Amino acid sequence: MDNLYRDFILEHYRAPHNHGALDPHDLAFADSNPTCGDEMSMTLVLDASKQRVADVAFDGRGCAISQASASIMTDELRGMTLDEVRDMDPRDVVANLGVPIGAARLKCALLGYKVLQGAVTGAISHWPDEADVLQKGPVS
Amino acid sequence: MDNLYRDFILEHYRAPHNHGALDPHDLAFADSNPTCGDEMSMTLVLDASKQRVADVAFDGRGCAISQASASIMTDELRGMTLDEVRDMDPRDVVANLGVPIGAARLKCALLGYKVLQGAVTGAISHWPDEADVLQKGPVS
Amino acid sequence: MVTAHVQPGVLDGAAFRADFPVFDRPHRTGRPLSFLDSAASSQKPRVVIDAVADAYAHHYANVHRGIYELSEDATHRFEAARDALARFIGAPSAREVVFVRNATEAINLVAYSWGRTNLHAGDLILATEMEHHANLVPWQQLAAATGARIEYVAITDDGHLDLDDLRARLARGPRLLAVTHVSNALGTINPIVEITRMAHEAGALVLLDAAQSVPHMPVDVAALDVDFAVLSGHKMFGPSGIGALWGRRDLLDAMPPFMTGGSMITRVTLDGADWNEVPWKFEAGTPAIAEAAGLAAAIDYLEGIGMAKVRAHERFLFDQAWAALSDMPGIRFLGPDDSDEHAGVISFMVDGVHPHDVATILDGEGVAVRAGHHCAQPVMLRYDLPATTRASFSVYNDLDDIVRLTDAIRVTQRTFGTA
Amino acid sequence: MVTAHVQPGVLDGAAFRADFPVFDRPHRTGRPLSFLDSAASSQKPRVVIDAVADAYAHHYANVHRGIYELSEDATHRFEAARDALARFIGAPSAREVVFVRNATEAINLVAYSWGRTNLHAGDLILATEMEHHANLVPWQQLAAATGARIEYVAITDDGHLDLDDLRARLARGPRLLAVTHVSNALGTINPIVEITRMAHEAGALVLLDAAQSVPHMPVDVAALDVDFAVLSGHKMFGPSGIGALWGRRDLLDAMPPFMTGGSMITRVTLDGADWNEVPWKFEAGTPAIAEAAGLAAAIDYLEGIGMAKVRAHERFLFDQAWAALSDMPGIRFLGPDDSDEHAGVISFMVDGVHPHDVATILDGEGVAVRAGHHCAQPVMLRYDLPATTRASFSVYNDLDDIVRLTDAIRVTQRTFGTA
Ligand SMILES: Cc1ncc(COP(=O)(O)O)c(C=O)c1O
Ligand SMILES: Cc1ncc(COP(=O)(O)O)c(C=O)c1O
Repeated sequence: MDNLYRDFILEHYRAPHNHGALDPHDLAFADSNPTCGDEMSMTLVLDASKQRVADVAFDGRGCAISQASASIMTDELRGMTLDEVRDMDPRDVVANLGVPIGAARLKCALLGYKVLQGAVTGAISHWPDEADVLQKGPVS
Repeated sequence: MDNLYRDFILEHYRAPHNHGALDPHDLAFADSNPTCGDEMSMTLVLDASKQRVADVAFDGRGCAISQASASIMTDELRGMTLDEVRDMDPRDVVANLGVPIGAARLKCALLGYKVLQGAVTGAISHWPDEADVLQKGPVS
Repeated sequence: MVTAHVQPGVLDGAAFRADFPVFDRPHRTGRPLSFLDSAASSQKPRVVIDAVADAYAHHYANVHRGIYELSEDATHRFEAARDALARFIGAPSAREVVFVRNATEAINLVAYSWGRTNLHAGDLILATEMEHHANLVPWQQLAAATGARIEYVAITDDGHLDLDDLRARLARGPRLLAVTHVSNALGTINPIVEITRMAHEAGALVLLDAAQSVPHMPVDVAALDVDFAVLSGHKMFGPSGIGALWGRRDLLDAMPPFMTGGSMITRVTLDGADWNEVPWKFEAGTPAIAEAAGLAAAIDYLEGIGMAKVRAHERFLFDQAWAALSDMPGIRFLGPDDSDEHAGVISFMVDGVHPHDVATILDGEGVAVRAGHHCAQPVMLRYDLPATTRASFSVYNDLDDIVRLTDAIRVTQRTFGTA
Repeated sequence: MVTAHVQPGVLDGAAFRADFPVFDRPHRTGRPLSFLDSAASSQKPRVVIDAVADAYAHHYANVHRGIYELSEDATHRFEAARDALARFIGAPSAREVVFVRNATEAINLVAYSWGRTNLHAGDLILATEMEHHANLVPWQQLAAATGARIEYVAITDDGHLDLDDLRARLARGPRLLAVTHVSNALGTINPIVEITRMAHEAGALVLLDAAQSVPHMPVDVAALDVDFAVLSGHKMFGPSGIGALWGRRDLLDAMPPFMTGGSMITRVTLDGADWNEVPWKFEAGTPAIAEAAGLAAAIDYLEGIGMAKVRAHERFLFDQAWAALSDMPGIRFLGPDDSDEHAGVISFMVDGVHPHDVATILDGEGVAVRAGHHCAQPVMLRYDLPATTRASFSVYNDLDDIVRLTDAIRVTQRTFGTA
């Protein structure tokens, strides 16, 4: 935990990629982390087929973990099909942070993922079951 | 506790005094012991002044303690004024049993008293606070 | 006649007593305690007491994700207890297990939350004549609040649920059947698989009161195919202050919260609130944290014995006690006489002696039994009894307890001159 | 600047830590734990843990008058705990003390039982903007269920309740004012005597949320002249799973039960039920028995220290911490700056660092604080903050904790390059 704040994370926190709001957009969603009240919104623009992410942005305030996680995750999205986005594994989102995430901060690491799933499914998504993400995840 | 069932108690239990129902009567009341569901009713006939007990009877089924207690207590009532009955001390009712009564059986010992108070006050009476009866009572 | 040697496959009660510190305390008679009131609440094994103490001493903080080591530890253990309970009762998911104080609160939760949302004037609720007050009064209150009607499935003279009566009442289309797995007043084990099938065919949900079954026999809520089940930790070697509601996820998801406050919300403004997901939606405020750790230890302890063995042991004791009491004059029983359908709970009458007096005299002999209506007054009314005396068994009982029970009943009868 | 020597009259935190086994457990950093989250839940002294263990090991049976030694013993101890709590909070009678799980349940009990009986469409409920969710959401739900309206007393920029706003809203004739004694998010101590006088003059009942005051200062419900008060055992060195509602006897007597089931009835038939007297009318099912024994031990422990001393100690630590943090760059506070009106709870912001990240870095230094909305989201909205970091004190804290807190904040600022 003590190396949770590696430079990599802090850089994404200080200068998050894909930050802001896209207008006009095709998909939008907002959700919050009940443990801290942090709120995040996300806007997506699709390509002409309306099946693929052309652009994405996230907004809102939050901790370094949630901001860095959303920043890193959104970097991956362009060009993905909506089905691929829906099939994303939350364990990969956590793993991509490159630092160990414990149960107490898991929702921070997954807030961006949850908002994204809300955007592409059009409904409030459930938090992934903690045990699934932590037990089988590549990091602990 | 082991000498709770002295012959005195058992005799009152087997052949309770003042058992049955008076008809006609001036006052009547029935109540129950929530810890066991035992129910008891009492009927009283007053003298011409309507201020004094002329006759009394109790009915219902119950344990040896509640039956003996009601039997002994009702023996005392004839000739008492209603005010005197209302002023009766529940500790005396317990003491008159002549055996130690613990908290677990206190309601048994006081069921007759409670029904009597209901009859003379015309309303459901509260159980005397256990601590009051047990702490200060002459027996334990 | 009590047979003097232990049957094969049956547990050694004395060995279990060594696990329970209460048996070190001498009764005021100087004799060891013969504890025959486990149906009211079980004694606690040392492992459970130690687990509670350890939770307070070394793993305690408020749960739900304080961002520090101790709170993560406490939260993890709390949720692990939920997992253990889910596994123990065959729940498909730990997310379906809601921690409450006791079985009573679990039933009230369903009556308030599911009931007040789903029931309307004229709807029918079915309970049975053998329910504990906990599984009766909340439904009566629900009926009074919603205008729903309530009917009761009859019991037969020998203490079975009357399945013909059940069938007839199910035909009237009740919304819910509230039924106990084991009657704490009669000892009857109800045929829940069959009952649930009948109820579901009639379109009724089934709430199972498993307070008296989970501690004493294998229970699998999925196999029983019920919709809700409730239990109390304190009856299954666990701490007081903790119990559980299990419910089908789709039902729990659709229900509004019961109590509200901290941890059951995701967002609160001055204009209103959004609810957390199940099970947390139903757990307002700080829960029974160390008690959950104790419950997990109790489940471990029970699993270590094996629930089939627990059941076999208590069944053996029931058979022996029933036989021994049958040999005595002036004893009458309630409930089925076949131990296939009778848990380790014997409700009986000693002719000519009120149950309260029986219990007091037995206490004088160091034998702890319960006397009263056992929070099942309608059962007493059904059999026109003011009360009964009840002896109930657990793993720490053995044939010696039956000898002491019968001896103490003889003392009672001598005292009252009834035999 | 932290002064290095202990003020006269202030307690020796290290001596108290020796009473609490949690401090024997090394933090994963190898350093001793600096526990600054007692406002969420306190740690437990050995005497409380032992009292719970002893209750299970030697005095355990279901309460409410089983007719045998062990049950009489358990019942006596359970009711003695009620007496102890009544005395501790200045309740005129132990019959006015209802055991529940926690402060949250106590408030829900009043909202369901008193509220749904007494409130009607158009009636006004008053709460405050600084309430914990436990003292907000139940009233919002009550308003939604009855058609009553709910308004909130404003808080000032420096974290006081706005008494002018209170006066203006009381003039609209609310039926009830729900107000906290101490805000867990701001640390504010509200002037309850004055507030109650104003509310009573306006004809409103007062429900006091005493969850954060009873553990930390002398509280006398009769002297405060409130109508209901609620508290949680786990915040006052007691076990989890037990809390209490105190209410004026005439109010409690007139209220219908909340949950129903065993022990809260006198008579049940298939047609309905009669209720037991208070407090038992409100205690359905088997209560938290051993937890009551633990709570009694916690009260003993607190009384042994003396609540005035507890308050003096925590006030001293507050003053020192406030001074030390004020000397640091980039720290902002919530709540009153005068320790007359501020309990041992400091809510603060570290500029440029989210409170979650502050808490994680502090945890890395062995300092346990809470970060988040503290179940008081409207307070966060009021000050336009997503969350705060909160340090709170108890008898086992001392100046060393403040040194470690400030050092760890410096580590945080270095990590984030903000100072
Ligand atoms: C002011 C206040 N009220 C109520 C509560 C709720 O207490 P519990 O979770 O024990 O019900 C808390 C606990 O955080 C509190 O601080
Ligand atoms: C069949 C049954 N249901 C429910 C209960 C209520 O349990 P609790 O008091 O733990 O809520 C009991 C306990 O006596 C019981 O025997």
